[in-house]
Amino acid sequence: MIRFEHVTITYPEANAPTLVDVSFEVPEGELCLVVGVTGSGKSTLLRAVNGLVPRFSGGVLAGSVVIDGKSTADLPPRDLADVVGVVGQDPAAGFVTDYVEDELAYAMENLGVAPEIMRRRVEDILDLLGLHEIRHRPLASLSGGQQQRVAIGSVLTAGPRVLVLDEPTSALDPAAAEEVLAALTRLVHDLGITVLIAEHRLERVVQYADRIVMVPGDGRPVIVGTPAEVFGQSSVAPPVVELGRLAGWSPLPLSVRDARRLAGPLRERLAEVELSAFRRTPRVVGDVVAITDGLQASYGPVTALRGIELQFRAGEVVALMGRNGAGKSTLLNHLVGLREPASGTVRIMGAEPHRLSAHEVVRVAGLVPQDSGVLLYHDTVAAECSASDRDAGLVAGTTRSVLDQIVPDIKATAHPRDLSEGQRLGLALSIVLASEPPLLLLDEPTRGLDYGAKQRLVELLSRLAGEGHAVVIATHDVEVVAAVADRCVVLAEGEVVSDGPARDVVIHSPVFAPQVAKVLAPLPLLTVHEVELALAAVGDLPFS
Amino acid sequence: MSISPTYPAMSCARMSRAGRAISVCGVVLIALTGFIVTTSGRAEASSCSGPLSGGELRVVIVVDATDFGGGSSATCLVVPTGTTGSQLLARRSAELGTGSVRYGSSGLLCAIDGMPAAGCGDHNAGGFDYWGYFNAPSGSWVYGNINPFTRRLSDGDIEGWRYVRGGKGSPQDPPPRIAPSRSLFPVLAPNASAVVEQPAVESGTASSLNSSTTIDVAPERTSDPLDVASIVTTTLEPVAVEGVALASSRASDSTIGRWFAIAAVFVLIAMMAGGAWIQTRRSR
Amino acid sequence: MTAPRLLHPGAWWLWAVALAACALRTTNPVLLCLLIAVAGWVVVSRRTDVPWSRSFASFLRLGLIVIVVRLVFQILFGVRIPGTTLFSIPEVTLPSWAAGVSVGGPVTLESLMAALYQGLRLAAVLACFGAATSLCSPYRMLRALPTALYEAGVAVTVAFTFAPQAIVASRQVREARRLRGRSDHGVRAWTASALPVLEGALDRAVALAASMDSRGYGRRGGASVSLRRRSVGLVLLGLVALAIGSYGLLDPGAPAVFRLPALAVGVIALVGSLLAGGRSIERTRYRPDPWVKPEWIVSLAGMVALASFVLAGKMGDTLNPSTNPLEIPAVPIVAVVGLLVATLPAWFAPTPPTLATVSTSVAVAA
Amino acid sequence: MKRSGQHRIDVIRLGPTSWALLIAAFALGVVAFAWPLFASANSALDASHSADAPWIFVILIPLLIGVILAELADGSLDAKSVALLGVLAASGAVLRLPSGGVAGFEPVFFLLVPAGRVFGRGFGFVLGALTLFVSALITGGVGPWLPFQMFGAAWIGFFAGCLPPARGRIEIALLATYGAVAALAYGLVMNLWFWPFVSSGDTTVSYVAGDSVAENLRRFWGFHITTSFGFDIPRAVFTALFLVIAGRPVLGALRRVARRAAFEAPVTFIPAETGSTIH
Repeated sequence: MIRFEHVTITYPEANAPTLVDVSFEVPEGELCLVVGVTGSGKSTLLRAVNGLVPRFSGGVLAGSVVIDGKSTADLPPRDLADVVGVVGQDPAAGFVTDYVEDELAYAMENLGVAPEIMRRRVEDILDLLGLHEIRHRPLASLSGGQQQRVAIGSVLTAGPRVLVLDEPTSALDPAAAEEVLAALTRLVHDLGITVLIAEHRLERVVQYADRIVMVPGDGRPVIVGTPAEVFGQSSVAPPVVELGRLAGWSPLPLSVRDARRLAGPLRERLAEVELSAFRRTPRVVGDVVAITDGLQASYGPVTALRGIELQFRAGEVVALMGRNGAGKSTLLNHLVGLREPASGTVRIMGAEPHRLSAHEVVRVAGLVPQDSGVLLYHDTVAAECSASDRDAGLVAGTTRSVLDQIVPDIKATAHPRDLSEGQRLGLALSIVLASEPPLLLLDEPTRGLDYGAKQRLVELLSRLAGEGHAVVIATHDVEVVAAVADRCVVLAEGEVVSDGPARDVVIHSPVFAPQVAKVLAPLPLLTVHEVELALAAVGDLPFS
Repeated sequence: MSISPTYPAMSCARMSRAGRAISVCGVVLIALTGFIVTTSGRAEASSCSGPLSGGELRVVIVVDATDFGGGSSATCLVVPTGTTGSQLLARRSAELGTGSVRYGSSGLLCAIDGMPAAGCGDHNAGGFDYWGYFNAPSGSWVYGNINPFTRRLSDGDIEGWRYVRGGKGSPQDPPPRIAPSRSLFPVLAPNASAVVEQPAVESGTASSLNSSTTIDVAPERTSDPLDVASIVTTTLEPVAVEGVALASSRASDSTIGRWFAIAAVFVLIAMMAGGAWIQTRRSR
Repeated sequence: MTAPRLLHPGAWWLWAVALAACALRTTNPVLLCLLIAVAGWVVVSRRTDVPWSRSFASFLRLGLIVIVVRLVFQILFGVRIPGTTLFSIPEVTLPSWAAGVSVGGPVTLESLMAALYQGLRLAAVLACFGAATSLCSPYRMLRALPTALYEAGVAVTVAFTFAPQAIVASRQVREARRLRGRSDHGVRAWTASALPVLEGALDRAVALAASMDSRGYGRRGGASVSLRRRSVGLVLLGLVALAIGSYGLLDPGAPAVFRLPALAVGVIALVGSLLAGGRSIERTRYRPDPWVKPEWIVSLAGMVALASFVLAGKMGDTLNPSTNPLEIPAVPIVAVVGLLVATLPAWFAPTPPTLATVSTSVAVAA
Repeated sequence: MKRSGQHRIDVIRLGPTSWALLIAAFALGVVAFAWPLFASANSALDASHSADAPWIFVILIPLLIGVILAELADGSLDAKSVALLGVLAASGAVLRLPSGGVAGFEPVFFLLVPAGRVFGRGFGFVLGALTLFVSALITGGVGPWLPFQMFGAAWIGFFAGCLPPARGRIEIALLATYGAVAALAYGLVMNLWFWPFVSSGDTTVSYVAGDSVAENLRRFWGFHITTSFGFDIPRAVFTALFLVIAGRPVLGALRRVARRAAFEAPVTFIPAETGSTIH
């Protein structure tokens, strides 16, 4: 169905090709997962499927990409619309119209499909993706999961045989992500559509994948094979796979279910030892940095926060969890003084943030917003750094030095918007950190980060906590929480539903439990690293 | 923020208030109109041959619409002192009951006695079709360079208006065909005590007029005396008086009817505004 | 009667334009007030509950402003025509660089009335536009565009989708300024926030373009040369006709054929070119707005009103009551009846579906 | 961005038909705006005859704009240009929200002028027209003035695309001056359109059909001075100031996206056999 033959892609103004001699084939009706670190060329590969690369980006494509017998060299993307459907990372960015139905019909209007057929197909898609209740709704009023499903539907109506999705769930909370992935698997199984999907959060999709295309980046050849084959050798893998490698299971488990089946002996062995020793040692927490007292917040009629009572202490990493719209971002905004409490108080180092001038706030609390890009509005990295020094009244070069600690080797002349997600986050983070606020807030920092970048973030956060910052992260990423958080606060409908040591909160929640915990439950281990330590203690590491 | 800051969306209450505002302003407007019409509607008849009470003038106004296809007439009127040329014109048409004088938006006189029905100083044959204004300070027509709005009449004056075709708007344009002779004034009634009381100046001018009637009358201007005579006769008091009656009666009946019509329409408007208001209330 | 749906925008616009044409044919204050009331009545009975449907009220206020402005002008710059002087203001002559216009002098009721009538007429026309805007949704208007304007239409739709997001984005950016320790108020903040919003917008544009292209945008059947040639021909013909027509408008000496007839030919030709251009593109519409009985009723109601005004004019009714001398405006019964016919849409147009979700979503976005 | 700034992009190319259309439209536009200066006495446009004659243009202008848009769009308006038009128009409209274009503050130019400069005259024209259209739809301000605003803005965008090539400070100065002039002209022209409506008939500053152009100009000048000069000056100053302050980054952003969207980037396909020999 999809055939890449010796494809080498070089962008204009790029000195080295992004993809080198890529050859693989995806048979009809398979769900094929594309993995690889950020900037390895995943997106390039996906966009090459329907010829957006190079036709849209410019550049040179050597070799040939053949979809359903049609070569992208002969046909522009618009003429492949009824063969390949492409869905991007941010569904809203791809919407042309304002209403669900219109959006679904858009592609067909362009293809000149007869009205009655159009009507029927729209109805079919509405049922297939479970969109019929929201058919008349404006797109702007939909939740993330619904939007993403509409985006998928809007390309499906053209009747493509191939569906290409670039990180369709990275902007969604776990529940919404499940919605979308469930819809996708249904498409594969019911309609036999070939799906090519890129995803960072492997743990979400691995179990659905028939085949994996591993793009290692920097010119090394791509690895193609079944998940088990690929993960045998790849660096990036979901925790469950790593656990499998560690325990030397074969075939490698891809889902918690498989792993649990194989995990019996491991659990017994680990049960012998006192595991508390191998937990991450809890940090020493200092005195209270920030405190909220009966904090209420509301946007017009809707109450976003109701009576939040929280304390944040120096040197602890607190994870804020909960659905989208549970009030996480609102709480962070109040902590940094962007909003004035409807009632109740917020105090950071004894001061009410929303009363402080912007200049004073940055010295007590720093927030890295969800879209870290909004913090950046100069045209070079150097300009951003110097501007940040000026704003916070620091000695010139402070921000740059912080940046070099977080993400080394960023070109000073680079344009912030041309940086990778991770690099941009790093830049934003260093701007916020430059004035060393005792309270550091991050909203969805792991969004769009690959495992490597996440690992670096985790290390950075623990170091900051070690230096005595109070760190609060709002996130959906349970693996990160497991790796770094001391304390976990779960919000629901603007109320604190649970607040306690991350370990306890996480383990006992079916939603928030990391894969390792699920596999080893009831054993209180969260990360592969902890398991590794424990096994070492037991003295029988399979590969020692 | 509202999505339409240019025209901030109004609340329904204010919406209906706007509706009411309209009807109110309408009513006010009508009231004003009515006031004016009723005040200006009064027209008292006074005999041109009778004695003058103080503060009155006796003047003659000549209107020559021959070129338009209408007749030409000379009317003697008694008007209060301080009357201007244009007021005299208005007064004349009121008394004769002919159509009201029409002015253009720029203040230019467009039509007398409804002639012409439309247009104002329109182009024609390289010139203009317009009403020329003439005075007779010395017994002969002089092209009126004076503004009829500002010119104040004095006793014994003779004012002339002629419909000029293709004129240049200059003194070369032809004056009215009726010569501004003293004979246009009707003979005074025997008991001329009133006249005796008149200031000397007035009689002076009168005599000068008398003396100068026969003098310069260009041959072609004395277009047949019959015509003139007949017209003169037609424009003595009876006509004038009759005209007054006619004018007043027309004013009365039309005003009543119009008031009723207007009232009806505004009741309608009020109903709509009210309905709209209720509807918006309900939709809330 | 019919199920709730949105009336075809074309119908509403026809109706509104017809009413506007009525307003232009008269300065009779009674008729104008009635006309405004009629428009308002229909709007209130048939508008949707989305933000732009409130704009009628704003147009009314704009109308009042116009009236006031017109009056003020009359008072300041009015030519002094005789009449009943209400009051008079000191006369000043502006300096020569201001064209030496003289200001002030006695203000007569007649002139004020004339001004009021004219202002009222303009206000009525505005009310008609306001009615149209608040009665039909912009989205629907775009869908009703001729196919030749498809690209422009899509661009506008895109803009519509993007505008609320841009508003949100600009707010985020202003907040971000505060996060960076800069003031988030004042013009400088506004200017500085504009740029990142723009940056975001542009990135967004590229992503959107990709999505559109891979969904078949701009895939058009080859425009047949003959059709293309025809539409171009029509365009040129239309332009020539318009040129002649507008010349005819300026010069009274020009023969009558060179006026409205020429313009009409031009308009028809241009419309034709648009339609012809449209036919060369093979594209279909999803659930296009139907044009059925209610549409006919609405548009015809407008036409009847217009016809009644024309008729009234022919019958010599005083559509333009004299203001000098001032007289009570007569009420041409024919015109009144016509206007009453124009209220029919208030009952015969289908009730619009409630779009509460739209307004809320827009409000949230904004 | 310097490098890509060197060559002028022309997103919407103008064919002979387009040119003919634009020129004719310009001529008609002059009539549509300036007829009060030329209309001779008791011509159809003489206000003392009929009030609806001026409104003919309210119908003609949008039709013209429509035809031009159709013509310019025909062929050369691909997904990229449309998306770009859309978001730029939206941004312009949003910029316009706070002021609504009143009180002399007309931020539309801030975007329009640089955009016309970067993406070419055709694009400038379309963007100008669409921005005001979108703004009007968003604010529910679709009035008789809209077509004329669209027309005026369209030409401002067009001529911004016609400015001579320049770089660096000179370019900014060029744009700022143009912006100021354009703002003044825009105010003047919109006023010229409004003139016969607000001051029709019997005022000393209203046009007199058939009077000499000089006389009418004098009256119009009087009207302009007394009504809106107070707005036009600040508008011009605002525009120029903004372009001086933010001109460079805005141009930079536009050129960056012009590069990213690869409007004129070469696209090459090399068949498979040679493909393997590439590296």
